[in-house]
Amino acid sequence: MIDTVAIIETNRELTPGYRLLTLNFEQEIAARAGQFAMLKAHAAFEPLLRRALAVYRIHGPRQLSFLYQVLGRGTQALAELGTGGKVDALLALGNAWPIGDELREFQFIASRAMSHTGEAAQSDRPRKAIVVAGGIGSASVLMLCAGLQAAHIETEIFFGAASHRVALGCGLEDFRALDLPLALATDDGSLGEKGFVTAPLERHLRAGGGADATIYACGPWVMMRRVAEIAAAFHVACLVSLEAPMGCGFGVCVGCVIAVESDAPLGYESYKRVCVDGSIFAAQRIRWEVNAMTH
Amino acid sequence: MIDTVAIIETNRELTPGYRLLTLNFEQEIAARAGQFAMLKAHAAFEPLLRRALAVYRIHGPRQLSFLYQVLGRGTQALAELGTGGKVDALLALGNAWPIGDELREFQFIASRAMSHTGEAAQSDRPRKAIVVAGGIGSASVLMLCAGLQAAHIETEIFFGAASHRVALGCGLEDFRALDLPLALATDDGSLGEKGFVTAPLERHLRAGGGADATIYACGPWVMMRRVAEIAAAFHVACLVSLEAPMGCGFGVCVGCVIAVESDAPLGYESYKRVCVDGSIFAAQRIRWEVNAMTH
Amino acid sequence: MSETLRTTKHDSRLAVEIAGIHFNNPVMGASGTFGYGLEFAGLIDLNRLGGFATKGLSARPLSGNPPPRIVETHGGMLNAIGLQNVGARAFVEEKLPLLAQYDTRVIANVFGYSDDDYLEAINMLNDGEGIAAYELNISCPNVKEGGIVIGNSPVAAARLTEKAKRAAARPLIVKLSPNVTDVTLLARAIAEAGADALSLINTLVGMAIDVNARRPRLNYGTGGLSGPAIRPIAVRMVYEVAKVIRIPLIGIGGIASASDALEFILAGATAVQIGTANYYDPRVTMKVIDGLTDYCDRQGLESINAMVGSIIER
Amino acid sequence: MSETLRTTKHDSRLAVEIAGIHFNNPVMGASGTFGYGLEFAGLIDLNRLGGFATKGLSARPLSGNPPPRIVETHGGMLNAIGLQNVGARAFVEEKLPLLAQYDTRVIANVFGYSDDDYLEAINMLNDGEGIAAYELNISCPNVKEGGIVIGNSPVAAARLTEKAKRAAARPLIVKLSPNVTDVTLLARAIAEAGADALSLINTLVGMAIDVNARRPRLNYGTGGLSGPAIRPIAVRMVYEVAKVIRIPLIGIGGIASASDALEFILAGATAVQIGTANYYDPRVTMKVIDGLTDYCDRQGLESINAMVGSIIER
Ligand SMILES: Cc1cc2nc3c(=O)[nH]c(=O)nc-3n(C[C@H](O)[C@H](O)[C@H](O)COP(=O)(O)OP(=O)(O)OC[C@H]3O[C@@H](n4cnc5c(N)ncnc54)[C@H](O)[C@@H]3O)c2cc1C
Ligand SMILES: Cc1cc2nc3c(=O)[nH]c(=O)nc-3n(C[C@H](O)[C@H](O)[C@H](O)COP(=O)(O)OP(=O)(O)OC[C@H]3O[C@@H](n4cnc5c(N)ncnc54)[C@H](O)[C@@H]3O)c2cc1C
Ligand SMILES: Cc1cc2nc3c(=O)[nH]c(=O)nc-3n(C[C@H](O)[C@H](O)[C@H](O)COP(=O)(O)O)c2cc1C
Ligand SMILES: Cc1cc2nc3c(=O)[nH]c(=O)nc-3n(C[C@H](O)[C@H](O)[C@H](O)COP(=O)(O)O)c2cc1C
Ligand code: FES
Ligand code: FES
Repeated sequence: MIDTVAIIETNRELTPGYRLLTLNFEQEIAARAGQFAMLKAHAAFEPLLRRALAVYRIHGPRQLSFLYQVLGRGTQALAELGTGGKVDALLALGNAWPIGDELREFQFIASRAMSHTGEAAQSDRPRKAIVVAGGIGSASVLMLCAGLQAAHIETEIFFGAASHRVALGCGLEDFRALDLPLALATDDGSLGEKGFVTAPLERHLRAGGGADATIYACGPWVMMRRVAEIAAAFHVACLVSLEAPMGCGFGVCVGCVIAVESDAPLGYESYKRVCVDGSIFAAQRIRWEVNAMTH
Repeated sequence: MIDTVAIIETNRELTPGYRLLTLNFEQEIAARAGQFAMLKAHAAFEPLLRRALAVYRIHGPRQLSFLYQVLGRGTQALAELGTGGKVDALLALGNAWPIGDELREFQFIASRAMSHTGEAAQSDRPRKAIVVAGGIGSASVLMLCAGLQAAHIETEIFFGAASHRVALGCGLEDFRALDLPLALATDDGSLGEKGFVTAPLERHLRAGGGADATIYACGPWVMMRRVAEIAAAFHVACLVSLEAPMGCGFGVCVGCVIAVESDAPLGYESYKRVCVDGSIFAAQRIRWEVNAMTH
Repeated sequence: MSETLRTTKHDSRLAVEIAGIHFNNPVMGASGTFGYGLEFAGLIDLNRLGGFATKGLSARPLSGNPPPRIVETHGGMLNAIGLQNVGARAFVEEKLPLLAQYDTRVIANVFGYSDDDYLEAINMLNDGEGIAAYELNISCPNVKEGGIVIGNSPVAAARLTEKAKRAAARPLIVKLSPNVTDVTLLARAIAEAGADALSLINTLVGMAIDVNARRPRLNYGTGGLSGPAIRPIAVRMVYEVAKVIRIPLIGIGGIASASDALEFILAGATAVQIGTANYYDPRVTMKVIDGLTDYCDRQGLESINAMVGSIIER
Repeated sequence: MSETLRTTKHDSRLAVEIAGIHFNNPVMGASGTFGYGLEFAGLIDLNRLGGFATKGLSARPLSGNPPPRIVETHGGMLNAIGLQNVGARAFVEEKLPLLAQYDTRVIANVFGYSDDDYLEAINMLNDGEGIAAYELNISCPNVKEGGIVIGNSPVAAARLTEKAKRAAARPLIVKLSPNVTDVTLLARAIAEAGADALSLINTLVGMAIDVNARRPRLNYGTGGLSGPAIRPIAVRMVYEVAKVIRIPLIGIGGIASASDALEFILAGATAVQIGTANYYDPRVTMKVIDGLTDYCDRQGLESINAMVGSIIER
């Protein structure tokens, strides 16, 4: 974990409201697919807190890029910075997407929880991958897709966005460039299938596409919940990367928790920090019904 | 008084810590020498309050420039903006430097106060002007000098700054371009006389240079106080433009007051607002001894 | 009434009533930040404004505290103006006639160092025409006389409220101090003493120090903290008071946008007052009114009143 | 003790003493924002830190409140963590041994729902090695049990202080609530009950509302407001308490720079704790220490102690 001041190489608008931020670092950064950084305009007075952004791409040991949606005060402040501008950065944070053998640990954690909920166990060594990207959740999974491809794991991408324009803002062209099978859905039908991307995902699993597969999903909370339900229904292992409002990003404020199934006495373990215990969790462990977690 | 969003033409560093900001306005702005604007990076969250900057130059009905020193949070935020950036602007505020006949009103106000303090009365129609600029106080008096020159009033400039570098940041070249007699002093002696500019001013008055003259002064509080003392000692009329921390700039917060001699019962009139009752005051009216006014 | 008045269009969904007074909308300028209203005539259309509270008026004019009187802090500012004002009499004679041309509700904010001071000011104001209501400022932290602030003691506040209510020819709003352990005790006592409405909050007592000069930044030493920094505290207090009190509430504290105003309305305020934001965004009241109209559109509301206290408990 | 310790150079002008405990400098991490200290090992040199207060420790582990637990506000944040913690026993067994390698003072922040809870936690902690002092958190606004917050009542606070002092094998710091009308009454009562030092302030109770969802932004409803927004209130309270109390004070509230820390020291605090700023500037404690060294240079000070309470009244 490094706390540093990075210098902006570029901060380019892809489509209105979506930007690609490329940062240069003084020191070498070790980051893995699925990890994130806490970023903020250098020494900015307001807003105070840094914002969590997934590492989108690694261009070199000292250059990373981030894909982000301009929403509120923090991302607006980032959007105003130009080349040469300074960014306070704490990284690389959180766990990484497990691939191949790394999946075992997640399977183990998941199966502990599953013994509670009575879910069926997973096949031990999934050789296929299904990557589900919802909206700007795509930022967390581009490197994952490349990693799966490099590991020769059969991979299919399900890419959902609000519209054609948003899909482009969420890096669609970069995903297309991977040349992997890609199912597309947009809420307004302006590109690909009309509706949520969970529809083609469900059809795919119904058709047996989930056999020996692991689902990797990142997107809005409601979508993650739906993906988890579908995965459970078809007994497919599922990992989700979750969002929560973050105070610190390094485990100390205990503000970013989500409720999980817990074995510990007194329920002490009932909350997990998204920033250090995640942001990637086995979907079966999440207590989705804790409604307060939606935003 | 107009509340608007101006667009930055340029925001150029003159010397480290001193910048020239040129703004374009949608509408025509009527501004006079000595007036000021309340400025802030458009819709910036922090700091909240706008900052007072004197109108330095009028380039056209819709273009003005401001000369400013980068001190704290507000001016730092302004310094970060570039061409095309937006600035919240309320202007033109405060009274203007009176020239020629306009001086009568100020003389009247001043003489009321003087009857209290027992100062001698001024000659009714001063035909000479002495302009004293201390540090960035220069920003308020460049247009005044040009105005005096245009009105064929014999004008001498006393220009003080911390150093050669600061003098350049405070627009020295623009003052030199006026081709008026100019006495220069810097604290470190790197340009002109070493020491405070009040020294050559005092010599000038001692040599009779104050006869039929009005002193116009703008600079730090301690300097204004010293100029007022010197003017009083030599019985020369003196106007000062003062600074105070400003909440609003348009008279409503009553936060920017300074203590003045007052005729009113109960001392109700003992405080005047720098933003609307000034920023230009007859020096004799100011109760300089109210030490809390220094910053 | 002016020409402007007849041409100003009001969004009828925003109309609210407090103690029988009709407001065209729930957006007002807060006392001490809106002068005598007239200062804003060149900046906004006063006819569009729901109303405003005047600078605190005392029986005799007050010169206020020596400078420096204000200092900016993170997200807010401290002030120790010391209630500089023209006095109730001059307000009635010089300011009120000029305000008559505007279709906006004028609330006279009243201040005194003793109960009798307050009553004297109210009696002077009773003569004035065009005052919609009084707002009793029992919570100003920036005046040295009087020892303990009346507004921090439920007993003293209730006693003054009772007397003021008897003296007042108009509805009485009492403005609450936030510098208390339990604002509901204060609110209850004042409501029971006969107040027609409550406004809250006034400023929180704060201090800033110049560490190089080693002196307080304000000449007075301490000052009142206002601005966005205090909004969460203000919203919480409105929420707490709304749960135990029936009379209408006016929410105040750090409002700078329509969304901020709505937080207070959802928490239980019938109307809001905007203070510090007027300084750095002089047209903020108009922007908030427009924002409330947008909110009604978006949420399909027939009246903003439906939102008052409508927060859904978790 | 570690190798690092012996090589870390301290500026001896910054050393302070509180209740007989030596601190290398007056800069500490505040409870609940500094975890168990270990979380910062990769970010700062813990040997340079004056000390820190642990997350509030209770006799039994607590799972805390459901999410969302935090929300950012202007200049600050609201939290309703609900005191999630490993419990006093686990702290002693699992965390303390790891802390032994660092030359920094560990203050165990103690929390309970009843007097007995507090005493039970203290007894567990008495067994631990390497705890310099206890800090009694009687002012957490985010726990529903217990009804009225102990820390808002001078009587209840004094009673608990007395009991805790008797049980405690180490010096006792009591942390004050700012949610009171008169913090000096509280401070006096607690000092007379035997506290060795006071720390102030804890968070102010606040609330933020999502106006589209029409729900509180925090699941708990209200939360504690912290960050630069509250600094003026905190400085004022330290200033007020310093005037009437002899025991040392630890200033807390919105500190994000050396200048901020100095405001508290000039107001009367012997040391400071930094909370929220650690989240957005994880190395802030080190920066503040460096800034204090610069200040000593600039002002030609032999000891920072000369600055404690040295504010010049206007
Ligand atoms: C581990 C992790 C990785 C992330 N990676 C990325 C990434 O790569 N790219 C990216 O664009 N975002 C990413 N996010 C989300 C990003 O952190 C938030 O969008 C950001 O913090 C919002 O900050 P803001 O200042 O724009 O909005 P705020 O000022 O915090 O909020 C402004 C408004 O936006 C709303 N809002 C805030 N967050 C969200 C949200 N997530 N969804 C919908 N509305 C919201 C708020 O309710 C509020 O109304 C990630 C989050 C996490 C936890
Ligand atoms: C009518 C009027 C006209 C003005 N015209 C100009 C102008 O044309 N150009 C210009 O550069 N300035 C001008 N000023 C001064 C300018 O408004 C202040 O310098 C500015 O407000 C400081 O804001 P800040 O955000 O930089 O500093 P703040 O964040 O407000 O303060 C930062 C630090 O600077 C110190 N500080 C603040 N103001 C001053 C000061 N005046 N002198 C010394 N230290 C100070 C503070 O004590 C603090 O330590 C004018 C002021 C007035 C009242
Ligand atoms: C400079 C200033 C002067 C004030 N004067 C008064 C006053 O005279 N009477 C009063 O009741 N409140 C006064 N207030 C308090 C405001 O009306 C309001 O309650 C408070 O500032 C909180 O709102 P805000 O955060 O929107 O400013 C004053 C506030 C400020 C900033
Ligand atoms: C997320 C969070 C959790 C906190 N938990 C505790 C706690 O467990 N015990 C305690 O005494 N104070 C706790 N506090 C209060 C801080 O120690 C500190 O008093 C307060 O935040 C003000 O300081 P700051 O503005 O620097 O954050 C907590 C504060 C925050 C923000
Ligand atoms: S963001 Fe602070 S613990 Fe996760
Ligand atoms: S700055 Fe507000 S009255 Fe002058």
